Amino acid sequence: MAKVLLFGPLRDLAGWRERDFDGVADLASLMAQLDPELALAVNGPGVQVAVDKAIVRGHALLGPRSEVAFLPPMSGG
Amino acid sequence: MAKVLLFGPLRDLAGWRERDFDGVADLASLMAQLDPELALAVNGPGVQVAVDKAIVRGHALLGPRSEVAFLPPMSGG
Amino acid sequence: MIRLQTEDLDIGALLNQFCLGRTDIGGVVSFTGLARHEDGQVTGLELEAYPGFTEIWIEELVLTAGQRFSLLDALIVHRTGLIAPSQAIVFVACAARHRRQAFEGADFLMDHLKSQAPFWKKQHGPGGTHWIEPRSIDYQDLDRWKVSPGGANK
Amino acid sequence: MIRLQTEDLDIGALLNQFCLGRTDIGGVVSFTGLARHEDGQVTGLELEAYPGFTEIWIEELVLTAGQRFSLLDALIVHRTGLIAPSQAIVFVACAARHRRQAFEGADFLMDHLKSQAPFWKKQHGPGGTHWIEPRSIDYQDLDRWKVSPGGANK
Repeated sequence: MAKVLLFGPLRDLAGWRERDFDGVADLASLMAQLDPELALAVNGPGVQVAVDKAIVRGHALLGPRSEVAFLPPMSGG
Repeated sequence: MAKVLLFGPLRDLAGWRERDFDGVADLASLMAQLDPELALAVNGPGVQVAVDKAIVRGHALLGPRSEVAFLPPMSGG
Repeated sequence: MIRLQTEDLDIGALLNQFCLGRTDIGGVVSFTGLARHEDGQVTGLELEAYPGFTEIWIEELVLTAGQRFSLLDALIVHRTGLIAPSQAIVFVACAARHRRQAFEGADFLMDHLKSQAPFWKKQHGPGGTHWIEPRSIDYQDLDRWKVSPGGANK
Repeated sequence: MIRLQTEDLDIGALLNQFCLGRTDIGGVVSFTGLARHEDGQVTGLELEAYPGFTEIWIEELVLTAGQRFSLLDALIVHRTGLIAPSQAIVFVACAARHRRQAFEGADFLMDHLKSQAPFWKKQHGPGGTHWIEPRSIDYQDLDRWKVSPGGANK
């Protein structure tokens, strides 16, 4: 099971902020379980992925308690 | 009569801060009345002259109530 | 020191505390980012962070700035949650022996916060809400700090 | 607003007052110059202005900066008299719609105050007193703001 967190416009698009996904051994299998519109958006320009609070690029294995966060373009200050 | 003001190291050099000078129709005649060491210093690098709180360069006439200030290199902040 | 908080920032108290009793500092540069009203087009900003991730990201940014600009101290306090116009969004302060380092440190921190820091900002107005992304000028500002392969600044 | 004063500056109150209730400002950059202790080599600074001349000089500087950097507001409060280590010598604040203008305005004001403003600064220490003149780096900093004949910044 992996916990998925959505931020910013991704959250508004999906209509949820946090959700658990079962049977996801890696990022690719998690992506396959996402709603198609959300899957498209998280693959969009400028969206970064963090697994257990570290940015990952491309392939990433997920553990039974992994936290996956999809981070659209950021702006502080 | 003109009032002369000295600032910064010029004041320490002369030993006074403010003094009235009589019979000075222009800057040159005022300079001639200054103590030689002070006259040398006010002609030194970076010293500016203000007459009635406006910077002057070279020749300047003085009125009966003129205020002449000798301004050595400045540093605020 | 870095901090995220949902309460209104007391920027004066933060600045006083930052400078208090320091005899080694020559200059302190602070930046305060305020929420604008935009002639009534903005009723508030909603800022979201990723708790546990955002703080560490900012800590690393502050460490980088501290080394690069020989800072004696640095502070970032950032609001999250709902922010009303005229309230502070962020307060940054940098202390250094000489003023140029302090100016560059604060400038560097702000450019990175604006277009890189893990925050998401939603603007509320009479016409609804929308998410704010960095402007192109923000990315240009950021590019000023890129170090060329030779090691010198651009 | 500009002010010379012999009393210790309350920089926090100055910053709060400067930002209070402003809904048009995006960014405020402040600079605080503090008297350093220099490992006991400095027991205090003595600052002198030319009353009636220094204020007008600073007013003109602020007007120039305001136009050049589209500042929405600017503040300079400068100490005169005897200043103890860790006390503030000067507080400068610049407000603008966007942060780059505010940073550049404050930077410009400080570079001009450091090497051009009508103040004379005497350092007191265990070995006696001496007058402080701008460092060569201060003149280099100032040169950054010179506008070339073509009208573009260097």
